[in-house]
Amino acid sequence: MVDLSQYKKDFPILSRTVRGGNPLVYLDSGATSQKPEQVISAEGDFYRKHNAAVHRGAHLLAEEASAAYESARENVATFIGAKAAETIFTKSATESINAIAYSFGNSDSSSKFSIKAGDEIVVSEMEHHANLIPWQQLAKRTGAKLRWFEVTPEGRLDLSKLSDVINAKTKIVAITHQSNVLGSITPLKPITAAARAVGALIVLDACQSVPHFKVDVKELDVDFIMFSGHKMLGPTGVGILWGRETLLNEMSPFLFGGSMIDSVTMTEATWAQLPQKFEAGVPNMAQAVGLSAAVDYLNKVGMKNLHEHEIALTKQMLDGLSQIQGVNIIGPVEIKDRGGVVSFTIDGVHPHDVGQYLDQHGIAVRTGHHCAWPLMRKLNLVGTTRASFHLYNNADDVIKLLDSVSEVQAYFKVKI
Amino acid sequence: MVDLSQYKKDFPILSRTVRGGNPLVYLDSGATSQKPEQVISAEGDFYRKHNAAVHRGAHLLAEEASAAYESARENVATFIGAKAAETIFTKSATESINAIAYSFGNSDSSSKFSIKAGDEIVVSEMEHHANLIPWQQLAKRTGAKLRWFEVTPEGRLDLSKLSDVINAKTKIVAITHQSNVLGSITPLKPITAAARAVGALIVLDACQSVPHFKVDVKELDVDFIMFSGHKMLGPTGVGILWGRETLLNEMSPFLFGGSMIDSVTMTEATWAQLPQKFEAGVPNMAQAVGLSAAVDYLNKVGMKNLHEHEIALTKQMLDGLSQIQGVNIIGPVEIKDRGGVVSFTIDGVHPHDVGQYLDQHGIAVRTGHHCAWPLMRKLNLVGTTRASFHLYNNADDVIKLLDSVSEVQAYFKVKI
Amino acid sequence: MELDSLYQAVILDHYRKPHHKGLQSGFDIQVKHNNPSCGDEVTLNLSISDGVIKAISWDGVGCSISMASASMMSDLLLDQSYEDANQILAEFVELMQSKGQSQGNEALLDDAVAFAGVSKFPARIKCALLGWMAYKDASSQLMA
Amino acid sequence: MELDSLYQAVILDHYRKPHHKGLQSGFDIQVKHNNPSCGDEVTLNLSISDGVIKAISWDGVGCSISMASASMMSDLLLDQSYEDANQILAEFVELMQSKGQSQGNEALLDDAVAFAGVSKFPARIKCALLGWMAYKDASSQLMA
Ligand SMILES: Cc1ncc(COP(=O)(O)O)c(C=O)c1O
Ligand SMILES: Cc1ncc(COP(=O)(O)O)c(C=O)c1O
Repeated sequence: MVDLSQYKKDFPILSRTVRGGNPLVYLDSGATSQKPEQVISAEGDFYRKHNAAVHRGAHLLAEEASAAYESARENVATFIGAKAAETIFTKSATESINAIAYSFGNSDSSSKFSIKAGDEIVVSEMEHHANLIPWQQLAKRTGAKLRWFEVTPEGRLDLSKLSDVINAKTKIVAITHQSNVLGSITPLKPITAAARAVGALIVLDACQSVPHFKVDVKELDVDFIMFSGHKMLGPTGVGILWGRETLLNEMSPFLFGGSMIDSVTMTEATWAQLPQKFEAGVPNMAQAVGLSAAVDYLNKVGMKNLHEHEIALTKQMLDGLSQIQGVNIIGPVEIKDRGGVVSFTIDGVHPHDVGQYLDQHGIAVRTGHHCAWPLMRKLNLVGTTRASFHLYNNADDVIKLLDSVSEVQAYFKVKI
Repeated sequence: MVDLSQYKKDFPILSRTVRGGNPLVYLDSGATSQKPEQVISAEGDFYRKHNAAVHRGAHLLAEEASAAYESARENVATFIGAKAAETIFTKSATESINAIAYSFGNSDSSSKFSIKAGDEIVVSEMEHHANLIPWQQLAKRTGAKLRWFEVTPEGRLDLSKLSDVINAKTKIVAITHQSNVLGSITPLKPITAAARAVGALIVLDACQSVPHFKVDVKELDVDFIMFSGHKMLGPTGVGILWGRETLLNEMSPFLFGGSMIDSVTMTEATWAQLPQKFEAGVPNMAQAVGLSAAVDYLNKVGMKNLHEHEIALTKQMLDGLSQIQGVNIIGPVEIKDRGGVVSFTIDGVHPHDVGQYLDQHGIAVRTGHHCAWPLMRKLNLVGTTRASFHLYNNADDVIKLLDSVSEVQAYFKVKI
Repeated sequence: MELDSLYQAVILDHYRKPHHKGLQSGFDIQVKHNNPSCGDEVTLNLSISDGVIKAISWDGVGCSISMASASMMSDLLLDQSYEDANQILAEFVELMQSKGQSQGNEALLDDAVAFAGVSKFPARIKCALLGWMAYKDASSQLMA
Repeated sequence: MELDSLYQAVILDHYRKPHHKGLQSGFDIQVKHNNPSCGDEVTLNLSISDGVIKAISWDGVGCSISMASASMMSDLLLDQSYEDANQILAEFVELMQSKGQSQGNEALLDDAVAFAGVSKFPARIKCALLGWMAYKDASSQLMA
């Protein structure tokens, strides 16, 4: 395994102390990652040197800003194996998913993107609210029916009813690439095969995959993917919507305004070419530039190294937790098809109280339903405690968490 | 007039040189403003010290991030005389306007926000595309009719047909507070009175007003306003949607996902209280904090001082341009109800060529249709050259522009 | 440890053996409140007659703070007049907002002054208030 | 001055006295192209028969660069074979993308090598290409 310890010093926040004067052990990268100085200063430098409205000015700053913005797009596109024209800057994965759902809803009834009563939209029980509610609402607005894959007791997608769930009525299959609660990675092949067989379009929520392992849209055989910059060392306020060029060309845009037009009169407007068509208004330029710096950073570390590193930590965590009585791992215990997110519960202690105890010892985790409330209900849980990794974590962080979990039981006087 | 020259040094970009080795004379703040170091480092400090997903974590960083984000909201709300719960962070004014238009479109047919055939939506000929196309599209989706105020030859809103344009069928009046091309400030009183008389809701595009003079929503008597952070010394990637609490409470949300819910099952979701209801996903936290720093900065300068300063520069520019033969001011020549945006044309030279010449001399202006193409068509123009101010501009900038305009005529051998 | 000010023994006792937990029939009103950011839920049954809180029972899932708070609230409010209950509620809310500066009025809050420590943990204030907000909602609907 | 490399005398001449401007009737195809970021517009009428460009005329509004370029393009392409025209088009596009590194092939481009300077001003490349892209669109539709 490659040693990634040299990188931690690039993240200023990781040298601060937190509650109780403890050094910060940040195990909440599944919610948002920390940022290296390289990303922070890329954003700052844009403002200090090149800031201007892109694609609009005749002046040098506007040229420089446009070049910075478009080369950020190239860089992010290359990172996921995509073409620049297909790579749309949004504010977040949440916006990206809603954008696609609204674009479907905006389509003429004659278009192949139009959704109507009798159509079906497929999701899963492990979706994040961001990849569930937009589809619930689209179904509600159009009269389409929402269907879903269930989750097995081990925390995997239950594909046993695949041919029932994806059927001739299916128009959209919207599925997560990796569960933000269970850590399980979706086996895409059978799902995409079933969707292709019935002509359904495939939307992949890549929020928990793109930041952690190599994702190449050419290999995925899906139609749209979305992810957020802030979970991949990048700034807040920027996300990506990728879609196949042919589809994006045919689809209605989502936000209307400046820069996304070809021509405008008082009563009519026509749309610009990709990618501008999907980017209305003065864009989040500095954040796009920051995201590009994050991509540079990830490339420097190497996605393969990053993934191996996280898998090693995950294995250490799963092994350690398995050995503590009264602790239940929520999600697959096997490392196969599993990412660096480990949810668990402690008998007799509510996750929120677990989190509070850990926080007192400098360990930042997430507790609760993780924006996957239907999954919690399904698993009969009020919530979990979740530790999630990124490149700056190390074996010591895992040991600290494991030690503290044992102490939690003592502190709350749990009988084991 | 108060001397604002002390502030210019806070803007790092203003000390750089541009084309031809010339010092930068930035006269494109109508497109986007430059940022003081205080704003740039507020964003950076958030990442370096407090970054975490807001409203979601049990840990100290999440507490600090939430406090920073919510106090940014309080600060921006106070700046416009609003309540925090009514002050929604979006990515831009463009998103804010689309959000309201979609919320109307998402409403049940029984709700008072529902738009249908027979209803009318009112805009004006001087709208920016961002406050025109979303309404065109809403009209198209619902069968409502788009109506508009015309523009007088002097570049003012033509209210002579007020009682025809706003009538019993009018459901929404969406109007700009200040034209980004003409500089004219909309006389709101007659319009709001007419709209109130027929029960129409009033949407105010405050993109060009909030960054330049004191705007207090309590005094405006409108229902929604929107503006972008990047035009008011703040970061890119953040905007504001303000709406009356009672209306926002009743309206459907626009983006669906995490943090905006009250409860979620596989088939149903209910919404959180304001403002979360309208903020799906991990928000643009660092940008909200940066915008708050911009508000602090503007408060320190004083909006009254800023406005007086810009008016003085505008007057100097209008006077100077009036004295150059072959130059036409596009917009009111009177300073009354007029902001710091000056559009002009030069006989015989295309605006793009004017802009290029000015750029060669370090002067950054905007040329073209300024995302107000219908206005250009109406005025029979292919475009204008536009100079626009902010607090860091000074009388020298105006003189440089005026001198260069005369040189443009010589360079392109215009016969006067 | 700072944490001990949050998890006072009396709080953990109520968490383990909550009072008035389990919904009783024969109520005037039932309300359900939740905390969407963490998923905690409380359902509250309430009866008020002649301006006096005659019955209060609740059920729910949640952390030690939310459950213990609902438990102590029920103890405190049962048999109080609506006015006195409102005073107790106001005192508790004020204590929660005190950022660790107040000890709480023991005459009004009794054991619930143990929640003083919660006010230093902003993320937990909503937990401590969950049951109280349910009561506030239910009682103001009844007395409207 | 750097600017002089952009605004060569021959460009400004064509801008003031454009060739083939004014739409001629009797065309095989008409296309309209615009540059949405600045509002420049070109309408182009084109006739090709026996693989030769028999007629070309255009109208439009725009900056000196876009108008002069459409003017010189018309001069260059009229009476050329479709293949030769494509070669000229390709050469011009390459010149535009040369970032100031190329002088342009005068044998193919004639006076249009004056546009070499445009390639140093990224925001103006679209201007210079507007008419050419209209031609490309029109001719490839005709020859399809
Ligand atoms: C009057 C007006 N409205 C709307 C907008 C759109 O703002 P943004 O592009 O920041 O969303 C602008 C600026 O571009 C504007 O000047
Ligand atoms: C699987 C998954 N999908 C969607 C989202 C939404 O991302 P964001 O909140 O950045 O829009 C998240 C993270 O919050 C996630 O983990």
